[in-house]
Amino acid sequence: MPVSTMRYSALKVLKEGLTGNRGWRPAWREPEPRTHYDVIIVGGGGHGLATAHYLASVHGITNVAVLEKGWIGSGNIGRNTTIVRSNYLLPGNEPFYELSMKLWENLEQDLNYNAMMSQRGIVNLFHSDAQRDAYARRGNAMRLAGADSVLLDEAGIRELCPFLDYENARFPIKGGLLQPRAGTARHDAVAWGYARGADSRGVDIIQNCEVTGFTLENGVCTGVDSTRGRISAGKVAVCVAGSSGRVMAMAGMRLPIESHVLQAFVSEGLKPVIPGVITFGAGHFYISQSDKGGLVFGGDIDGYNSYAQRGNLPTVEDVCEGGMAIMPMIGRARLLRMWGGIMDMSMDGSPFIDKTSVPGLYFNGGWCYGGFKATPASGWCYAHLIATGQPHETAAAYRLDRFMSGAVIDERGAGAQPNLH
Amino acid sequence: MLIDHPLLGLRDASEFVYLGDASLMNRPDATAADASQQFHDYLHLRDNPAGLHRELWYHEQGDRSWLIVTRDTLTHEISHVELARDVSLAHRATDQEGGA
Amino acid sequence: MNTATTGLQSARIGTGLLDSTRPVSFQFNGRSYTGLQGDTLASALLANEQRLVGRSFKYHRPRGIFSAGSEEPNALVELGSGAYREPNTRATVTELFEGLEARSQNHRGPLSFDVMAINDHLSSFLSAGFYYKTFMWPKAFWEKVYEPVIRAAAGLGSLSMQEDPDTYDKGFLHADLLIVGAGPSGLAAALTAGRAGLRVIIADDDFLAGGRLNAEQMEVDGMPSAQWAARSHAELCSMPNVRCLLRTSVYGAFDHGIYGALQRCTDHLPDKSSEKPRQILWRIYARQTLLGAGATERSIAFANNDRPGIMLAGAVRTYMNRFGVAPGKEVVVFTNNDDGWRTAADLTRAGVSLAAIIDTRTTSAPMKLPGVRIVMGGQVITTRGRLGLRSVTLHDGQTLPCDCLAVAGGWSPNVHLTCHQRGRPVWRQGIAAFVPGAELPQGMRVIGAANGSLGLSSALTEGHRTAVRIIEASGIGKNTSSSPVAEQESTRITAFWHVSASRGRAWIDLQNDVTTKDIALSFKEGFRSVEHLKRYTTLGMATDQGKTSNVLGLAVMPQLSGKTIQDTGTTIFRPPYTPIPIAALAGRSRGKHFRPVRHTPSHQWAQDNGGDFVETGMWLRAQWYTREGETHWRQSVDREVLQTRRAVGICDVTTLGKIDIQGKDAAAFLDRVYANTFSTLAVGKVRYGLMLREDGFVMDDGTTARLGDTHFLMTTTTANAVSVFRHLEFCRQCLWPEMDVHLISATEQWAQYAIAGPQARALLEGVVDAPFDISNETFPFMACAELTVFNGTPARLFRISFSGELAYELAVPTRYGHSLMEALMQHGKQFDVVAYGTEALGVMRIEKGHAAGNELNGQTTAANLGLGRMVSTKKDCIGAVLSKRPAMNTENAIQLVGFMPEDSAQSLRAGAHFLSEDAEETTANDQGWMTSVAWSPVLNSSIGLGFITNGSNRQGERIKAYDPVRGESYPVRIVSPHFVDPDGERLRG
Amino acid sequence: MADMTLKESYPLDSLDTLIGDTRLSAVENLDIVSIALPHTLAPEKTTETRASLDEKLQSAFGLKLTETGTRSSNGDKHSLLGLQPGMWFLVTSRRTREPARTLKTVVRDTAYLTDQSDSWAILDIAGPHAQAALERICPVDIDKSVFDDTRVVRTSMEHLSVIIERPEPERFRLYSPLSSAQSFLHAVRVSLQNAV
Repeated sequence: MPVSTMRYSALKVLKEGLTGNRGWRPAWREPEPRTHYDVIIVGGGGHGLATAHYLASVHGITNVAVLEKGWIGSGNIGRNTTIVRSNYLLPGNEPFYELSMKLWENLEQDLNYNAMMSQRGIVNLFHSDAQRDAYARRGNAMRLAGADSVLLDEAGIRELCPFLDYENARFPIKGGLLQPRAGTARHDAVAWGYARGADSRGVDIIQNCEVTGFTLENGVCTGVDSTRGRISAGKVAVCVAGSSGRVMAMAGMRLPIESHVLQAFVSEGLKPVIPGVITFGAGHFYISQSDKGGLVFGGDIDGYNSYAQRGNLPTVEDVCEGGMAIMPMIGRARLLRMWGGIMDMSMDGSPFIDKTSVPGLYFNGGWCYGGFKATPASGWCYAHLIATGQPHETAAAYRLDRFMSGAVIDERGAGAQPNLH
Repeated sequence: MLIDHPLLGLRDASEFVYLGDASLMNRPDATAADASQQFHDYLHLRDNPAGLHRELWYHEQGDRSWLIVTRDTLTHEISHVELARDVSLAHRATDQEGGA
Repeated sequence: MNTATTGLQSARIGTGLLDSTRPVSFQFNGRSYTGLQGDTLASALLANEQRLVGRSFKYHRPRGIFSAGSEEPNALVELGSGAYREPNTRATVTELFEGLEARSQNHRGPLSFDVMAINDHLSSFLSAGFYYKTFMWPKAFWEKVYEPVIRAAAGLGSLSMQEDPDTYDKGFLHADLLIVGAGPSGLAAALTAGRAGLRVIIADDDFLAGGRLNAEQMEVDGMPSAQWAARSHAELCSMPNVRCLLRTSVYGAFDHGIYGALQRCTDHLPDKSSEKPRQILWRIYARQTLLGAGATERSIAFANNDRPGIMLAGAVRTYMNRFGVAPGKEVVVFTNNDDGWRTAADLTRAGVSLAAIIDTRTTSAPMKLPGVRIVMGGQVITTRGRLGLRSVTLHDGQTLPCDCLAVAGGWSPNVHLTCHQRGRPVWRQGIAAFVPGAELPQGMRVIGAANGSLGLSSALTEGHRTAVRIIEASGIGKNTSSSPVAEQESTRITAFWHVSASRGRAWIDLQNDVTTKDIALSFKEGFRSVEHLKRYTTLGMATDQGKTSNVLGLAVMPQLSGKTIQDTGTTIFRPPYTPIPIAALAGRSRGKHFRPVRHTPSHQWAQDNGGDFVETGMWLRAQWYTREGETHWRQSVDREVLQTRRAVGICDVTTLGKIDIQGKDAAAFLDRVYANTFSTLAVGKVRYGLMLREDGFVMDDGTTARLGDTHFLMTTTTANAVSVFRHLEFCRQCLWPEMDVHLISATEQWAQYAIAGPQARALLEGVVDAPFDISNETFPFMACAELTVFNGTPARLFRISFSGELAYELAVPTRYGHSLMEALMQHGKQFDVVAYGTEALGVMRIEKGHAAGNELNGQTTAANLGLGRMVSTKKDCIGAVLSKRPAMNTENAIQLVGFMPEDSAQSLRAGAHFLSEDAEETTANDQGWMTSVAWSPVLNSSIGLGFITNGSNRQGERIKAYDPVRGESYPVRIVSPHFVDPDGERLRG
Repeated sequence: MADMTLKESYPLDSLDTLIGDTRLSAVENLDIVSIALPHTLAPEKTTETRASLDEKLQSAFGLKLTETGTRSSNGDKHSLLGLQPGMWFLVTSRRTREPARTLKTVVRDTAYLTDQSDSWAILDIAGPHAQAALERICPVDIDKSVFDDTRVVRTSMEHLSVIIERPEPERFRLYSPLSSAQSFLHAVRVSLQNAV
């Protein structure tokens, strides 16, 4: 049953300010788990909370619990570089990410929560004719899917980013592919916004509740065992980026996934420098600037299996070398903090939103390092699958059996080696 | 990280290239009836353990040996390092005995 | 203040550890001041009574100097000017040098009148997380209005936007023992281990060894503590097995005993023109590590506890004892522990007027302070003074005038490096602080204050004793030292965090303006886990990473939740310990030296002959050779193509990967790694090979020659040379170790040139030494031989053709490459020879329909490329099984075909997609894409290769090339990919 | 028939320079042949082949087969570098244009040979600051206490695969891929300038 939640607005902030901010209420409840739910979502990260929100708001399924082993948003949505884009190449991917982009564009109004979605654009630099042609192919594929894309030559890049190194670069900048509608969003706020949205429609968000097993009755999944007891459910939907292997193993499943560590970095706060998002593929480097002023940047995954949320020096130095190679003006900015997130890297670099071989058990994962931008569409399509039993048209390719059939979605053409995607 | 190379001692992991689970050494028999299923599982499915992991590293900036490193994916602690070729040969030998 | 400009340093009360004979002049906000050699910028500003130095992040509150170390949250300045400008620099660790220029930051208008301070008055509307609740309407306003305003207001200092003019270096150090911190425990340990002969590295952030020893009036081994520190440091520097790194911060602990350290080499020097690197980033490999990083003092939360003049009590001692500066004229001490009393004692000893000492404890006073007002069980409720402290108000309502308040909230061990891996600190009630947990990084031990041993004597003995244990375990040397001796001062404390009687805002995180009200609000709104608290309020996320604020915040939480501090838990400390310039982490890998350059042996020749170069991976290759009068690259390329097809051309193909493969099983090995068969290849013959990945997609292709029964030479594409070699080693060592196969790269060994065109043989016949015969009969298409050229130079000749012409590739040992190119061109004159680059090479391979990088992109199968029949069905090979997967073999799979524009004036562009002319432009109607295009001077038309569904059955069909990113859409016709000599007569001729 | 002959040229162009008190010089008169020991599944057979190869090399060059990571030498004349399991580099002063062919007559069927003479640019760095300079680019511990004339290491320096040995206490020899000789020379030169 819906719960009344206070509506946020400038007026509200003003009123509370005048009355000593005494009237604010919790953004979500802290309910005790019930014995049964129509749907249990395992994992209170961005995707899980978004799924709950859309189950309730789009499909009217409100008897839903989100079980989170720690605090909500403690996974990759709490530790990413906040980039939102839909500049994919393959038909299995691009329509899905464009759906996500459209959901991003209305997120704040939908959630009544300011996730600071900021469409300041993303540009992927290229340095050779072959790279230009590959980006042209991609830009055209984006247009076919209704997305926006602009192919810029060197002059266009100079205008957009005058601070890059055009005179002395080892790999001279020849141009770039721009997606103006791309940008960044305040990552934590996305989780909080979805949590608040779901909670306000009656979804129970249960933190510090770890799932320890699935209850299977003659081959059908009918609920979970958790650190807060057994909870039965009509459907159980797993959505645990970074723990997919461990959780699905409890259902006896091996996945086409390896877990790797991706590091990210933020500098001390600075007055505005970087307009949007810039990616320098040849140097394994991408960067944006947060509203607080920190330069947020990263590069490749460390490349070895890891469940430790930290990486090592060679990658740190490799990323900074890329940064200095392309924009030597950031040299005297200081790296303030580095951290690692666990990426469920799939065998072709693309995710899964699918039923499993166990009836009643659903799986969403394998997002590699692209999960944040996918959050709204992932929730939307997962909710659609759970509610209707049918895959959403834009996510139909995200099947678990695609390696058996050969219908892989390999954007990089790197083959079945996760650390190359 | 540092990898304790069986022949060369401690070497910085940045000299190595990582491949993945050591099970990639056990390439299935292409003539088997269910070869396509076997190859699918062999190439794509992983235990992906949170804990001890036997994995393949290639000493590209060194002696070009492929190594099997046993490493804890939670702590990154390395407990054992072997030359992949030795392991593969031993594995083959036992197979043949088994076959004989 | 008027005295300040005259350089009188009116607050200087002694010389401390400074060199009073060396005045140093510097500038702050355009005004000139004078300090002394050995000052920090902060101590020099205090000496000149410049107390207002900055503004806070959110409310733009006036701020002064709060600490005497890297934990400083307030005194951040922009250092230097022009390209040297360095934002967010801590005045407290900035070594003063002649001519130093600093400016305060993050204010509009003068520092003393910042218009942004309006935020302070609006603070009740800017409470924690307010921005999540508003700025949502109208929708379009976010990017256009709200965000630009927020972004401009946020941030701190600003970058110069110019390239960093300094150079940086890196290095690798190895040690039996790394000691982090040259304070009492670190020095004691270093002396013990160094004297025993261990390879020791001791590093300290400060420019003076000693840590707190330099800040206190204490004695070690019967001499003043600072003197003992200097003497110990001198002894360590004299040991060949010890490396002392001052001005070096060990910023991170990584796996297996690897540490990151940054050494500042020239920052403190007035002369910026030095050739030497500004900083060196050391990667330290340490068998054992001792963390003696000391402890950081923290404040107490009470109303308006952020004003200039309010300072940590330990910092007050540092400024008096080390820098000879009186932090104020009238001082009040506010403490909850005995250490605060030592500040009071030092103040009175130094003759600074001490108005009172307020101790929150109700015990009896720990020491006598004649003539000082002592208030036990007292509290400071609030303070006054907008731009600088004027008075404090006590719990009983009385107000004490003062310009400096020394706050002693207790000391927090610097456990950061113990947490960089898995370590979680644990709460120790006795000292009211977190101490290192059980799970330390491999090989690390913690000593001294960092370990919670706050007393001087215990720090010294702990350092010594731990070093002895390491010596014994190492088996390297024997201990010859005994522990240094010192008094053990009292450090009793009764935890006290928050003056609850305070009404106004009480600051927790000074820089980010997080107050106790924000913490209460975030708790009220349900953000109750420490991580939610941190993220919602931004507590501890400023440039100081909460060094002075985290514990205070964590202590205030339980007062709301009723939990204990250890149950509340702590957030994780991440590297770096102190911020590191991005340029330092990049080191030398900048500009042209970002990555190495690979040159072919005839690079110089190409340069001398109009070569225009292009990056191909690390290689530089000539893409064409511009001749006199050619104004457009197309002219050069057309000429090269036409002349090659008419006469003969020479192209440097040295960059192709070459792998020497030998062994009894070499042939059988190739059968397994190539899709097609090689065991049937005769000695002296070459065969095109197609290599698949195990997933059945194409990995690479190239020609492989059989030089002998057990000897093959494989060529790979330039791009895949390394990955193919790695793959082959994997197959050899891991999959088929029983095979007798040996691999070694020969890429660098041979300079190789393609010689193509009708005159190719004629040219070569004059080059190849007798008796070698290269007539078509004895040396037909796909033949190879080892022979000699130009009177005795060993060479290899392969009759292979990428251009479709009668063609050869000639290889000589690399040292002859330059000479060979010259000789071929000279000898070839009579045959009208031309040198052609990679562009002409590309044109001719497209005219011939050969696949290259754009087609072999890792997403395509042999069938896609029209090479399906090459995948042998008679044998197993890498990729054979999975290449048969259904979705990779569908009816209308894409296939490589040729394309020509309907309108001959239209030039094709790679990247265009193919759709039926009438089809709606959607993903569903996408039929394929153009991979490679060229202007064919032979056909006088733009031609292209591309993939399109079921292409080979659709020749002659007209479809639409859709290229919206270039604003084009035009009709093209599907044709055969073999534009020139489809039957291959030329290459056999 | 053209009566031309081909001239040799080297990327380091006979470099010989002093930076501070330490000398950088190119070495361009060496032949390098890789020697690979045939695999067999019978251990005794392998031992046999190895013994006979060892004997042949000893009689021809006075060099013993070494373990991977170690080297044997007789002065600067010849040295044998154990670079990979079952693979060595024989480094000799230049005698012929086809050293592999020549060596084949010595080792016969006890080894597979590949000429590597033109694959490497060889740089000597000798003097008091040699170690301090290499400390800036070499991740491996080359302190004299652990790295002497019996050791040889292939590692990564400045993104390049480099072989390093220490024939004399104050002289290191560096083998870097020939095509990137200029980049590596730059790296070593800068290291030395920064270290002296």
